[in-house]
Parts: sequence; structure tokens; C-alpha cells
Amino acid sequence: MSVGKSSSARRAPIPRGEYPKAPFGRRLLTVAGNEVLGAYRVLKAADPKGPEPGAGQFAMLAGAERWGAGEDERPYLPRAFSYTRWRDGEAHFMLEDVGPGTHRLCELREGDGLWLLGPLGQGFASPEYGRRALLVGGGVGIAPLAIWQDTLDAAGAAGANATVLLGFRDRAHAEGAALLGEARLATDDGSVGHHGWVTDLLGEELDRDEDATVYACGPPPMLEAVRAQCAARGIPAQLALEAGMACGFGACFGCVVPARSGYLRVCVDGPVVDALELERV
Amino acid sequence: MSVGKSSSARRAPIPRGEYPKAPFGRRLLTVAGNEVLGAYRVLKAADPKGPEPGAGQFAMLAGAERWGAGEDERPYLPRAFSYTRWRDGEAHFMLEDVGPGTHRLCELREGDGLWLLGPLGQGFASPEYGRRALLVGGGVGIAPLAIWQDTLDAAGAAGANATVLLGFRDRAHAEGAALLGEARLATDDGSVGHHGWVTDLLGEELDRDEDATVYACGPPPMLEAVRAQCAARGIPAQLALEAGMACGFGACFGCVVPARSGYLRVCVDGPVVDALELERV
Amino acid sequence: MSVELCGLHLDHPIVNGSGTFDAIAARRVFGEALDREFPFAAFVSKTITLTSRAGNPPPRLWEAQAGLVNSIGLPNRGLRGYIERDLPELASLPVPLITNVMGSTAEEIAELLGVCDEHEEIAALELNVSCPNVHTGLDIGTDPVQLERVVAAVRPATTKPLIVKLTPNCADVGECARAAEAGGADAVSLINTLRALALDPSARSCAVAAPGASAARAALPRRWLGGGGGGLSGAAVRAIALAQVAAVASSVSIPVVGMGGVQTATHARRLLDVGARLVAVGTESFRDPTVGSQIARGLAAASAP
Amino acid sequence: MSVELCGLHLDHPIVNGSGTFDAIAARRVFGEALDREFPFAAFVSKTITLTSRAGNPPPRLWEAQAGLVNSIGLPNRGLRGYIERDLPELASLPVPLITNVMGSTAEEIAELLGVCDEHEEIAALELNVSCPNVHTGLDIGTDPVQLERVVAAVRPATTKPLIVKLTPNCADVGECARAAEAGGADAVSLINTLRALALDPSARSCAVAAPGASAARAALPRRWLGGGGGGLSGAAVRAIALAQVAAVASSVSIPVVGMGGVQTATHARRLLDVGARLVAVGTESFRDPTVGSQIARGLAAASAP
Ligand SMILES: Cc1cc2nc3c(=O)[nH]c(=O)nc-3n(C[C@H](O)[C@H](O)[C@H](O)COP(=O)(O)OP(=O)(O)OC[C@H]3O[C@@H](n4cnc5c(N)ncnc54)[C@H](O)[C@@H]3O)c2cc1C
Ligand SMILES: Cc1cc2nc3c(=O)[nH]c(=O)nc-3n(C[C@H](O)[C@H](O)[C@H](O)COP(=O)(O)OP(=O)(O)OC[C@H]3O[C@@H](n4cnc5c(N)ncnc54)[C@H](O)[C@@H]3O)c2cc1C
Ligand SMILES: Cc1cc2nc3c(=O)[nH]c(=O)nc-3n(C[C@H](O)[C@H](O)[C@H](O)COP(=O)(O)O)c2cc1C
Ligand SMILES: Cc1cc2nc3c(=O)[nH]c(=O)nc-3n(C[C@H](O)[C@H](O)[C@H](O)COP(=O)(O)O)c2cc1C
Ligand code: FES
Ligand code: FES
Repeated sequence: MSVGKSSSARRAPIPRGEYPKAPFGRRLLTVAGNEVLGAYRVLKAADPKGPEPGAGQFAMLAGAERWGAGEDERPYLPRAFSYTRWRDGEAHFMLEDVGPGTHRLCELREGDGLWLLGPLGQGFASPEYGRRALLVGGGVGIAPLAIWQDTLDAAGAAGANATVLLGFRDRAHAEGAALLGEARLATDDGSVGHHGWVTDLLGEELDRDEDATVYACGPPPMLEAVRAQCAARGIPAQLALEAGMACGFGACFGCVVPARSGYLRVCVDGPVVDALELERV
Repeated sequence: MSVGKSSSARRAPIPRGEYPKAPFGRRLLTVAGNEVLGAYRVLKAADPKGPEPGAGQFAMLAGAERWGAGEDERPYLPRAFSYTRWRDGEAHFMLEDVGPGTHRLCELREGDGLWLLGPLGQGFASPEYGRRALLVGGGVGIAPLAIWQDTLDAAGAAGANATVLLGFRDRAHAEGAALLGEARLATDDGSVGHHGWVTDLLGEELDRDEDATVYACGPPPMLEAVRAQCAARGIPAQLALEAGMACGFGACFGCVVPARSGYLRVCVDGPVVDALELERV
Repeated sequence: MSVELCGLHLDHPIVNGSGTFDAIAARRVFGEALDREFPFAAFVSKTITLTSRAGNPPPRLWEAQAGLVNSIGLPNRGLRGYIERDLPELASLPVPLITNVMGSTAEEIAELLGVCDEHEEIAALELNVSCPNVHTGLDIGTDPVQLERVVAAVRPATTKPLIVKLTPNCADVGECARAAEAGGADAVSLINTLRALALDPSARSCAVAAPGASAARAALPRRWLGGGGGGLSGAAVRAIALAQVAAVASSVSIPVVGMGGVQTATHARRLLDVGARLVAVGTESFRDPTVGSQIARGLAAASAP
Repeated sequence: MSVELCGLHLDHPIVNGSGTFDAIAARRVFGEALDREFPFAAFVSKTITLTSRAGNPPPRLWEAQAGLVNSIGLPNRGLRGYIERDLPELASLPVPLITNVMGSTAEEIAELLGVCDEHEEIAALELNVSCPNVHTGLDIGTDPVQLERVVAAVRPATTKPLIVKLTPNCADVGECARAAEAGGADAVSLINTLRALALDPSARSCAVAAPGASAARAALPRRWLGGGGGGLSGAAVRAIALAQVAAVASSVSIPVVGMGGVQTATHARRLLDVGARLVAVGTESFRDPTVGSQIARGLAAASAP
């Protein structure tokens, strides 16, 4: 078993359940930038009063204007987005335009107002002792892995220089990989990297070295494949889930997913959950 | 009795009840300009397919974007505006920002989309034989008088070079008078012209020469004063009314005002009505 | 996308909601184009009553959140005026005519239906039961027992198809629909507007946040609408309409005309999907008078092979 | 702006709508700031039932036009879990606690009220009557006769103030309020959510616009919400809520807690103006958890001399 990464002494491990609390009430930020990244956008907003988020935490976002507009008078409620980066009081979010809310956010320009409530939810926790971090992302689900990579690298923990596996639909989406450092890529159409699923790469990687903690975020079928592979091999995995949300702070009980212990609220019990909590994704 | 205006032979009189019909369905125009005019704005939109409106007719307007937005999810329905001018396929509207709909229209910029249904309603008709035209406007109600002045001047009818009396709140609003030619002004605060009501000026003007047809548009109390003065002197008056509207084409029965004959729908029976039809405004 | 309703053969499933399109006025405004591009597969008249009504004093409109509250008050010329003055004009429309009527007793309704029955220009009748019973004060349509009785009593007055337009302001609209069916209705339509209220935005607030309740009640604030209360329609009611239409379609075996907040072909499609045979467009026509045709074309395009 | 409700002295008239704010979760998320700046003058718990409920399968949310359709399904730990695990935490909130309960028989409700009655941490009780009667299937709250009977039967179970939360899905909400008052309620609250429906936007349409009715009914489209139907709340219902609150306030002499679509102090003011004593904020807290305080401040500022 070869350990490709230097597993230096762990500094500042990030335990579960200790994430920054959100200031009470949404706050009005100013958009600092909104950049194209292949098929995605990276929205940057100055958040001088915001606490630095934990990796895997998210925020509820809404445009200060035109939220309540559009053909169907949507978006009406705020939308959830993982922090993808935090740089000196600036929060970065990676966006995929899939509907009225993300569309509106993708249109924001420098200087526009942005409502933010956060940081919210439970993020990622350090790898178990002696395990390396293995990051697996699909599509816009790579967003929280970037900030997690930053955190691991800064902490110099076992997870530093983690192996990163990313899957995308096609070349345009694969450009999103630039958010993370060196990564192995897979695309559905074979235009970049492995022609197939990122979970194929995960299988290879685990065949090579099972001493890993897997951190995964992406579409449910991908997460389920990760969960199943890790379960079969007895490998710890932390999965960042998604669910439709109305509030983001546990008020509406709308964002549930079924777990072994009953329904979990993704916004307060997650979004990052231990794969063992789930029967299936 | 002195007749200040040359009452040359009437050409092309504009009879009642013969106004251009509206193309069926709203059409998407492009904003050609949106200019500040004192406390008002003049919105210009290219309407290459639109028929030339009759003076006193109106259109239902809605922004192509962000109509359905705002704090209260208003504006939702289109809003009514008098044509204030027509120049080679370009429709001009004079706007006063009084609520969410007018606010949104005031924000439109060159190149933005504008939905228009029109021209709608009954406009002004030529003065009765031998009478001069006397235009009386209050506030944003001067809007239809400008296009009526254009029409009368172009037709060279008895109304050409009509006397114009305009009333405004203050100096900033009085700048709107620039839309019409030479005019006598009154302001509530006395900052420009007569310190008082435009209907004071109307009284003087009628004392001087009663052989007039009065064309008036403005706030209800002003119109009522005009109606009462004209009724007392037996002078014909055409009043351009306003009412909250949902449709503008007779569908909703929402825009009624009480008249001698029962309720009138301002959008199809007006907006211009003969003052004799009303008991009071 | 041709469709049949109680023997009427229609070119497509989109009609207008009663009281939201005046074809006679629209002809004056739009000229021949109206007939050439008539947006509806059948035309539904506004509600006709036995004697003429002036309607409510203005203001009659309030713009709500993605919706409209109206208090029009059913102005109309009365049955005779309708037959003599409107019917000849409506008869020349390029589509079948459905006449909507309302009365506050079974006798009144029977007379309305009976007179209309004699006019072959009228293809079908719609009975608006959102009308207070003169005796109980409650809308006829809210109580299933009363509704069945009224429909059964008036049913013999006409051999034309009879559509009962249900009220949405009730506890169980499916039960009301079953009552209409049991009474002999050939179809039901819904939703009518939902009871709503608007206050004068300019009136100063008069309630005092005082411990005593009576103070607040003594000085009721000024209501905006001349008619007092009003009815909500438009986008805001769409999800409610979908629920009610679904409940009704699964409760009766007669056809259902669904409406409420329809703005696009997608919205119409959803009503058809939950079991409506026809879809009516109301408030959205105010925003664009041709939206009916656009929706019909949108449905046809989506269902083309 | 302090106000009194059935003996409770509150700092201002804004409370939360049941089920729209989880103070325990919010403490975890926002820490001490929640208690320091608690947005409501009293805290209303979500609905508690006798036995625990998991709630409905997801999806539980649908964003409607300026509104939200939810199908949460009243998940809760059950009465015992509530008393043992939630009550100690809720008791330490800086405001009085109103516990909302629901049962499908008078016996169940009486037990819920009776157990709560023993806990002095609970300042008042709210009875949610939007619950299907196990025998009739109809919501208890929709039928005034049944409602009065149930309220009268359970009333003796507690000496605490009893607020009956009416259902808006009824023919005459004023009559239901009178029934609750006659049964012994100390106050009424409204509106709860309006019945609504959402279809899966990704599911292909399956209705065929065919002349036969049965085809369309055979294949019902996929409903979006895991629970089937849902309830509409938020801005879209505001004009309906105002009408219902006005109708109730003029029908009863007990205090009224008004809610439905409140987003700003102006909206709250309108409910107070038509006779509400308190105003509850629901869906809008999802958009901003501190909106309750903002509204309370806005009301105070507007009524300052
Ligand atoms: C914790 C968390 C983190 C996330 N992080 C990111 C991120 O970093 N980047 C990112 O791009 N996205 C992220 N998402 C997803 C993002 O929140 C959604 O893409 C967004 O909410 C979609 O909103 P929309 O209005 O653009 O699209 P919607 O129209 O809301 O469509 C999104 C999906 O919702 C469903 N839907 C459609 N219509 C409705 C309706 N009327 N009501 C309810 N549901 C409907 C459909 O399944 C549709 O595919 C995250 C989500 C969660 C929960
Ligand atoms: C024939 C005609 C011609 C007109 N021509 C012009 C013109 O040339 N220039 C111009 O500036 N204006 C004109 N108007 C007036 C213009 O239509 C209104 O100012 C406009 O509709 C206001 O819309 P808003 O959304 O800006 O304001 P709103 O908020 O709609 O306020 C306008 C008024 O409506 C009432 N109101 C407030 N809230 C509501 C509500 N929720 N629902 C219903 N009513 C409410 C109040 O009385 C308020 O003062 C004309 C009107 C008519 C009928
Ligand atoms: C201004 C207006 C007038 C209406 N008049 C009538 C009427 O006369 N008779 C009737 O049965 N329904 C009437 N309705 C109800 C509509 O036909 C329709 O049922 C309702 O508006 C819901 O559809 P919508 O949301 O598409 O408008 C009226 C609705 C509006 C908005
Ligand atoms: C997600 C959600 C959950 C709710 N849960 C409950 C509940 O448990 N018990 C209850 O009586 N009302 C419940 N309600 C209704 C609200 O308390 C309130 O009556 C309704 O939402 C109208 O107010 P709003 O428009 O301000 O949201 C719930 C509403 C929502 C949106
Ligand atoms: S989003 Fe509201 S509880 Fe999770
Ligand atoms: S605005 Fe609709 S009838 Fe006049």
C-alpha cells in the first residue's frame, strides 16, 4: 500500500459538530464579482461581518432586487448554496443556472445587493486518524470540496494534498475543476479525462489504497454509488446532501431526507452527514 | 369679444368616435429613450407596427422584465398612459412616478422591452364650429394635451394655436410644461406663474372670450372645477378621465365612473368624455 | 387539440372565464381582428341576472400579490337586455356561445334558463352559484344539500347543456361537485374567485393596540373596494385552483372546466392533467387579450407527435 | 405596543405561526443571539400530537406564485417527547410559550390539553382543528356544529387560555369562529394554509385531450409533494387572510390572532386594523428569521406619537 501524500502530524483537526454559528438575521452583502467558469459561474460577495464558514457549510442567498419576479413570480424563497471558498472576508459561491433562482443569481453584477443568511449547517470533519482525505465531486457538487481542500491544506492535516476525483457532463462543465487543485477527471461524454463516471475512478483509487476517508458531493445517484462502494469496503464517507429548502435554519421541516434514525433535516442535521446514517441516498 | 386666434377654414376635423383601432394583442416595443423632464419622465418607444394614435387615446404598458416584481409582487397588471406625442412611429409617454408600476417604467432604459396594447379608447374631438380650443391641464394630466395640440396645429383647424393653461404643484413639476408650446402657468406654491389654481386662469380666459371648447385633463378636483365652470357658462368641455384599470379594452368592467347614464367604462367609453355626460367628476 | 364538451365540438380546450372578456367591447376596440383570431374555442358571457344591475361603486379593482381582487358586482343589462341587445352580436362570433346566468332563487334561475333555452344562438348554459340565497344569505353553492336541490329544481328548464360554476369558498368542493352532478348538471366549472379584502392604502390606521377589543372594532378601517369585499383571481390562486380542480375531477364523472391563475400553456396543461376537459383563462387576458390563442397553440405544439 | 391576550402580557403584537419557527433548532444555528433578540412576543410551538409522527415523505415544499405550498405532515415527537425533551428547552425562552396541539377525536384532544395543563411552562394552548375527523374524514374545523361540540367537550380539560386555530378551507369562517367561541374558546387564530396542489414539473403530461373523460382520469399525473396535496401560505394568501380575519373579528367578541402572508409592518397593521389583537408571521420568517422583530419595530415606530 503506497501512501502518495505525506501524512505529516495532524494540526487543528476539524471535529464534527463544531461549526461557526450564523449571525441572527440575513445580511445585505455587495457583490464583488461574478465570473464565468466554463458552464458555471463563481459569485463573490464581500461579507465583512460574516464569520468564516466551515467547509461544507452553506448559506441561503437571495438577490436584493427582483427576487419575487420572473414568469411565475419565482424565485420567492431564498436558495441554498455551499460556500466554495472564503478569502479575507469574501464569500465565493459556485452556481449552476438550473432555474429561476440560480438564473437570477447568475445575472448579478458587481455592486448589486445580495441577501445572505449563514453560515449554516454541519460541514466536513477531519479524516479519521491515519486516513488520507479523498475528495469526490460531481458537477456543481464540487463546490464545497474546494473550500474543504483549502481547509485541509491550511491545517496541514492528513488530508493535505488530498486526492481529488471530479466528474462532469462534458468539457464546458469540466472547466469547473479549475476551482480545485490537481484532480483526476471523468466526463459523461469522454471529452475530458476518463469516459464514464467519477465513481469508476473512486473504485480504482480505493483499490490502490483503502486507507481513506471519502468526502463526496454531487447528484444523488453519484452519492449513492459512493455510499455503496464505501459501505462495501468499510470506508468512512462524509456525504454533502442536497434538498429543496425554504428556510435553511430548521424552521420549516421541508428539507428532510430519510435516514436510519428517521428523517433528517438537511439544513441543520446536514448538509454533510456520515454515510452510515443513510440506508441509501 | 376678441378672438385671439385666426379661425381659418377648418380642415380635417376630428369627429367623436372615430379613433384608430388597436392591433389585437399586446406588442413588444423597444425603448428608444427615457428622458427626465423636471419631476416627470418622457418614455419613448419605437412602435413601427402601431397605428398612429388619436389624441386623447391611451395605451396599456408593462415592462417586459420585472413586471410581477417588487416588494409586494406588484406591478402585476399593465398600467394605462395617455399618448403624449407620436413622432414617425415613435410613441411618447409622460410619466409621473407614483407607485410600483410607474416607478418601474421610469427605470426603463434605451433598448429595454416594453409591452404595449393600444391605441385604446375615445380621444378628443374637434371644437364645435366657430369655437377656439382651450387646453387646460393639471400635473401629469397635461400629457394628452400635447398630442392634441400637435393634432390641432397640423389640422390647421380652429383649434390651431390654442390657448394653453397648465397647473402644477411647484417649479420642478412645471418643467413639464415644456412638452407643450407657449402656455400660461399656475403653481400651487407660486414658484412659477400664477400662484393658485389653473382653473383661476380658466375663469379669466373665459371671461375674456367664451367662444371656446375646453379640453381638460388633470386630477379629479381640477376636472370637476372645469366641468362646473363650463356648465355654468354653457361652454362645451371634453374631459379626459382617469380610473384604475386592469385591462384597458372593456373586459374587466373595473374602470367605471358614475355618469348621468349610469356607469361608464373609462377605457372604452372614455377616457375623453363630454362634460355634459357627468353630473360631477 | 379539438375537444368535445356535452355535445359541443370545440377547436381547442381554451375558453374564457365568465366576466373576464367582453367580446362586444373587444370588437369595438380591435375590429375584425377579434373575429379572425378569436382567442377562445367558445365564448362565455358575463353573468346575466333577471333584472339589470349597475354593478358596485368604484373602486372595483385592487392589485394583490400576483393577483387581482375585484368587486365588479355583476353589472349587466338583465335577461331581456341581454337577449335583445347582446345576443344578436354574440351570435355572430366565430365560436359557440355559453351564457352564464345567476339567480337567488330556484324560480329566478329557472326563468333565466327557460328563456335562454328558446334561443338557439346559445349553445350551452353556465349557472353561477356564487350567489347569496335570498333566505339564508349563504351562497347557494356552498351547501351541497341546497345546491343539489336547486340544480335539480332548475334542470328541467332547459335541454341545453348545463354547466354549474362552483364556488371555491366552501369546505369540500368535491362534495359540491357531486351535488351538482346529482342535481343533473352536465358539467361543472371552477374556480370562481376566492373571497378577499383590501383596505384603502391612504386611510390612516385606526385600530389602537389597546388591551380592550372593543376599541378596535368600533372604528373599522376604510375598505378600498366600493363593494366592500372582493374576489381574488390570477396567478396567486393557481395552486389552490389546481387542488380544487383535481378534487372535483376525481369526484364526478361529468366533464370539468378548470380555471384559476392560468397564464401559460404549462398551467393549462396541469389542469388538463388533473382531469379538466376544458380550461378557462380569466385575469391573464387582462394582461394580454390574445393569451387564449397563445395557450391553445402552446398546448397543440406540446401534444403534436 | 404592549398587548394582552387572555391574560398574557406581551411586549408587542407579533408572534410566530405554528410550525414556522423551531426555536430549539434556531438556538443551535444562531446561538445566544436568538434569545437576546427573540423576534416574537410569544413562541408558538409546532403542532403536537398524542403519538409521534415522522411527517410526510419528501419533497415537502413547492414554491408557488409569491407563495409556498407545503406538505410537512406535522412531524413531532408526540406529547410525551414534547413534554420531556422540548419543554425544558422552550421554557427557557425569553417569552411565554403557547403550545399548539391537534387530535382527531375529542378524547385525544382532551388528553393533550389535560397533560399540557399540568405544565406551568405552558402559558396558553392553541388547538389546531385542521385535522380530519377519524369518523367523517372531514376536517373538524370545517363544520361549525362539530367544531362547537368538540371545543365544548375539550374545554374543561384545561384552565389555560385556549386559542382555537380555525381552518380557512370552509364556507363561512365567521360562523366557525362563533362556534369556537360558543364552545368555550378564549381566542381564535387564522388563517391556516389553504388547500393547494403541485404537480411534478419533470413528469411528462399524461392526460389526453380526447373526447372520453375516462382516459384522462385513468392516468393521474405525478403529484410533486410526497404527501399528495399541500397547503398554500405566504404573500399569495394575504388578501384572502385579510378577508377571513375581518369576517372573524366582526363575528366574535373574543380576541383574534390574525395571520397569512404578512411580510411587513404595513401588512400586520392591516390585520390589526380589521380587528386582530395579535399578528402571527409564518412563511416570511423563512426568508428572514428576524422579520418578526422588524415588523414589531415597524408597528411601534408608526404608532409612536
Ligand atoms: C445545502 C445545499 C447546497 C447547495 N449548493 C449549491 C452550490 O454550491 N451551487 C449550486 O449551483 N447549487 C447548489 N445547491 C442547489 C441549489 O440550491 C438549487 O440549484 C437551487 O435552489 C435551484 O433554484 P432555482 O430557482 O434555480 O431552480 P428550481 O426551479 O427551484 O429548480 C430546482 C429543482 O427544484 C425542483 N422544482 C422545480 N420547480 C419547483 C417549484 N416550483 N418548487 C419547488 N421545487 C421545484 C425541481 O426538481 C428542479 O430541478 C445546493 C443545495 C443545497 C440544499
Ligand atoms: C386613461 C389613463 C391615462 C393615464 N395617463 C397617464 C399619463 O399619461 N401619465 C401618467 O403618469 N399617468 C397616467 N395615468 C395614471 C397611471 O395609469 C397611474 O399613475 C398608474 O396606473 C399608477 O400605477 P402605479 O403602480 O405606479 O401606482 P399604484 O400603486 O397603482 O398607485 C396609483 C393609485 O392607485 C391606488 N392604489 C394603491 N395601491 C393599489 C393597489 N394595490 N391596487 C389598486 N389600486 C391601488 C391608489 O389610489 C394610488 O394612488 C393614466 C391613467 C388612465 C386611466
Ligand atoms: C374582473 C372579473 C370579473 C368576473 N366576473 C365573473 C362573472 O361575471 N361571472 C362568473 O361566473 N365569474 C366571474 N369571474 C370569475 C372568473 O370567471 C374566474 O372564475 C376567476 O377569475 C378565476 O380565473 P382566473 O384566475 O384565470 O382569473 C370574474 C373574474 C374577474 C377577475
Ligand atoms: C412549513 C409550514 C408548516 C406549518 N406547520 C403548521 C403546524 O404545525 N401547525 C399549524 O397550526 N399551522 C402550521 N402552519 C401554518 C402557519 O402557522 C400559518 O397559519 C400559515 O402559514 C399562514 O401564515 P403565513 O402566510 O404567514 O405563512 C405551517 C405553515 C408552513 C408554511
Ligand atoms: S430548510 Fe427549512 S428546515 Fe431545513
Ligand atoms: S379597464 Fe377593464 S373594463 Fe376598463
